[in-house]
Amino acid sequence: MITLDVQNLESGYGEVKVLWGVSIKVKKGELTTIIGSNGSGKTTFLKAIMGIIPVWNGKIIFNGEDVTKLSTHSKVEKGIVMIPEGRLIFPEMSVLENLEMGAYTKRAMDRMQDSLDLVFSLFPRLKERIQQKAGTLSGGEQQMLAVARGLMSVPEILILDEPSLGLAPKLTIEIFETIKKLKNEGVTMLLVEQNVHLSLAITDYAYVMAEGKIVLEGTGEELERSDEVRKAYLGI
Amino acid sequence: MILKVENVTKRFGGLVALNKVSFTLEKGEILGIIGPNGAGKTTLFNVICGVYSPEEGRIIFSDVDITGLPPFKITRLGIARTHQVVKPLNDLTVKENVMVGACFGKSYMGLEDAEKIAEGVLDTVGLKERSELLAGKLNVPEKKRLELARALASQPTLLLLDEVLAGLNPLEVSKMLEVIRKIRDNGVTIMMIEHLMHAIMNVSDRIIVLDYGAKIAEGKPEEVANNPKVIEAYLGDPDLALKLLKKEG
Amino acid sequence: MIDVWVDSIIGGLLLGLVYGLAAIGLNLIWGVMKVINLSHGAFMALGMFVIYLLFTAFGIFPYFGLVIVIGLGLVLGMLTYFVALHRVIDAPELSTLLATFSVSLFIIGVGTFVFTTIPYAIDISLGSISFGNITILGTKVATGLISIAFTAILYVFLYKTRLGKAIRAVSMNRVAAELMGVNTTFILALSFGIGIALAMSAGALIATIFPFTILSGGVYELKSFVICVLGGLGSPLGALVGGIVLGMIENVVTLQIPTSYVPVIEFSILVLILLLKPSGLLGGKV
Amino acid sequence: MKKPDISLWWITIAVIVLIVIPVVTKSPILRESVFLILLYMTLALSLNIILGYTGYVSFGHIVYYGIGGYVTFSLIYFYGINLIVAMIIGGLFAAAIAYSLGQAILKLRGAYFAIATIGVNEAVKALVNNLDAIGGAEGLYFNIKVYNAYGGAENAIWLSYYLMSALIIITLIVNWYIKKSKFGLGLMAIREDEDAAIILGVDTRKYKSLAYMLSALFPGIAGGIFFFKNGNIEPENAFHLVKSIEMIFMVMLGGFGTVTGPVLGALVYERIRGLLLINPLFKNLHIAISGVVLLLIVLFMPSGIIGYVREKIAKIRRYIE
Repeated sequence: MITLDVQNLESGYGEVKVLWGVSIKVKKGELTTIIGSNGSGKTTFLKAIMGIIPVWNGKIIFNGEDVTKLSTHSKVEKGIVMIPEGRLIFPEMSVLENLEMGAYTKRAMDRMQDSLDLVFSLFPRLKERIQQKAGTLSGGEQQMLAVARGLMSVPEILILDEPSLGLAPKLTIEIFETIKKLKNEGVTMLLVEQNVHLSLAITDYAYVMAEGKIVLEGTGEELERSDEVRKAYLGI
Repeated sequence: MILKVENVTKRFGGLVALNKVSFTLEKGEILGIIGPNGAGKTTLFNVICGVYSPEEGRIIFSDVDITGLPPFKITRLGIARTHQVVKPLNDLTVKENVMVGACFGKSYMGLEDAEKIAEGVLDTVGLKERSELLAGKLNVPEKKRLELARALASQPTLLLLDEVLAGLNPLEVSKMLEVIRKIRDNGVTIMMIEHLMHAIMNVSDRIIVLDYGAKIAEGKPEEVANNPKVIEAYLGDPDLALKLLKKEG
Repeated sequence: MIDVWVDSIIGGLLLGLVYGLAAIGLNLIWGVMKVINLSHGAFMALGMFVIYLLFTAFGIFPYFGLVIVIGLGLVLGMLTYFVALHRVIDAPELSTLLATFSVSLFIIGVGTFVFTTIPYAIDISLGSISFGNITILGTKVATGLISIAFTAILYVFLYKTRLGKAIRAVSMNRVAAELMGVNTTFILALSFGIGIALAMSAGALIATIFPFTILSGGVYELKSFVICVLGGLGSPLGALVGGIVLGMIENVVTLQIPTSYVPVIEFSILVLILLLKPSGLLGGKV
Repeated sequence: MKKPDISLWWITIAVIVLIVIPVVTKSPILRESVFLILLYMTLALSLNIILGYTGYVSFGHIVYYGIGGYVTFSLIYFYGINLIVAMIIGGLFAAAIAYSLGQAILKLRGAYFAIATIGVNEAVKALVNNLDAIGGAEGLYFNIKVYNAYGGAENAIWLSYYLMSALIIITLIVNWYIKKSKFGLGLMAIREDEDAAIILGVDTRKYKSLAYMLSALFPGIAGGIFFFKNGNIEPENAFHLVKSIEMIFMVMLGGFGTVTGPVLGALVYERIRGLLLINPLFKNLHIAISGVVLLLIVLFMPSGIIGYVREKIAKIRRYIE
């Protein structure tokens, strides 16, 4: 079953086109990854899916329903949840308040207690710091909070934008372990990453994006073995 | 020697963005700076240009200690740069943008000379037809070229390029590389930050690798490319990936 | 002699609380929307006249009339947001400054047309409290207490309720809040509505203790700027403290120097703090 | 130095034509209304230097008009100094204050700068209110004999008119030369992106201070002429914050950052205001209507009349700037 089906998406900023007809599919319960170099349009693509920037052309079908024109908050209400690049936690709020904000929608609020239990079992460290101001957490902890906050929204699909950005290797591994755990729990995910090896190692299916287009796709293993990915990234 | 960076450290709050970075740059060289996101590359540029002053260390440019000088003075000494996130002067025309560079750069020339220089430079970067357009109307690759033109127009002796290749297609990349070589052949020393590895390996004489604010490698492109530390910093440790796979089965 | 000082300090405190209430609205709007609301004074004047009309035409006692003033402020504020601000909320600050100023012109213009610029006053008495040689008017005590109560209610709202937390979230990061499913457009409108409701109720309270004209709001708006800068732009609690400081300056400093120098001191403080410590003496965030 | 081009010629000639009309018709009514238009044009063009070219929203800019007015008025009132000398001293004094104040407040950006300038205006107004030596809150009134030195009141009024005419022409030409100079290019670079400008080598601090100083000079002189003609000066009039906003309104209406925009904006604004005041229906509502018009401009025509035309017809861009 297809959770998210993006067809021929075109978008950009002002008069400048960045996405030239991008199509991807995310299957329910699977982890789908988009890799690509800086400036290839990955983040723009996610912003367009979420409705943060307008879609010029193409369609976004979510669970069989056309959600292309919906506002960002309505998409969240439907269960399309994104953890943005750079985390964007609420620094002056406590950890608990951040999590409560995650459960802002009516749908999520009804299940807040269950969500909190899940989140604290995944991230026991957050439970210890529940009253601490989020801005005072370490970079790694903030990233965990961002993931936890996303889970609080009870996502039908969880979209992660470069969760390992700026994290030390050890923390990067932790984040990927978490993603793997979530996958085993059956969470449908769309991951955008620069860390090729780690993401290909855990993904079910992957797309390679370049210059606003999908240039390559396949299972994680297929792409891991592919010389083209290596070339696109290292040129050696 | 045109530039000497000595033990430079820059902190933001608790975060060490640059950690005792030292290197030198010879006249006429192209030096590539690589490293993962957040490694401190752009901070290094900002420290050289005077946007930030470092907590420790010194920067010597053409025998002048420029540590802590305001950016406009450093520009007039002959350092020009481009920005990773382009900063076009949107409501001025493309030509006027480049004229700002010419007027206030190393030669500090008048408007009429600046106009001539601007026309020449715009031709070099292939924006001649766009001269009279408002800069805000350019697309991203064009804005990148505008950044380059503006920096060139100031007639620098040292040029800092921050990801000028990002977002260009392969044909445009090879054109841009030609332009960069041409600039070097005209006697300008170049430092460039780049993610496109094949391009930077191709064009640089020497490469410095930053990771978590520290210099982890330095050398000829092929040496650096085969350095396991570099591969790890870039791709993540392949062993770690395997470990993750095995652990969770 | 000591009585004079005590009298002035108590008077300054009570006055400062009302000033603080006026400034809180301004600060909330700045904190959440990054808009300097130049219609604040006009809405304060509107509050004065609404409470006056409620009292004189319908015989509604001013403190009960406040409920109506708040409701009206909320509606008018949200309406103003959609009419005048929504389109330019992301434009450079000149646009929002002028947009709110044009709203001010409109209100003052219509107000002058209807009420002219002659002074009005609300004649109520709550008696007075005396101890020793010190006498404090009941109306002043009431305005002070109501100001504290409103501030407390605002705090409970911002920190304990779902909507209040959404307002704080929007003030920290609008995109992130939208990604949590918050309708940020509505939250911006609501914040402006609350800010205006606070401005109008502060105006209404001031009307119970001082005479006023349609132009009176301007004076209090400028005072609110000083207060906000004192307490830190964007910090509601800072505004209350800033208000008290200003009330004290007005009532206590004038024991030593002529009253007419008060504005000189106030605006010099404004400029100096902006230059030396733009985050305000108390410097906090929402 | 750049040669004047068509954009300067036509607007200068248009202003001169406007100036000549009352002279030819000898109509005092026309003279009064043109005097006001010329004053507005001077104020709008001056503000344009800091607001339009440099991008700093000086909200309390009227303070320099008031300062210049007070200095000029006092010099004549107390020392009997000639108007022309007095007004130049007044203008220079305003410019000097702006320069030194600019060193400090131009560090602030955006809304913070705007509030600081309001604070400066209010602080100065309050201070003057307290300076009994120059009349305090009541202000100063000329004895009618003051005008005898200028050949009587009627001649003095005509002199004021000619001085204001000369001032607007100078302001206009200076404005144009700034826009077309290297200095102007540096200012516009600051307006578009101050951080980029400083990296490109613009000494932003010096340039901003100079621009701010120049933008205070002409209002200072204009204030001197106006209050001389007025025969009376008081703080409420000299430092009227609403006038500050009227200045911004005129620049916005015409199109900021252009030379012709503020001139046109001032003309249109004065005419609209005049019409509203004449019409009995609108007379009492003119403030409210101004508010609506201002809002409509901000929301739907943010680049002003000139900006709007420029966008629609790109070809005539260089003729109308």
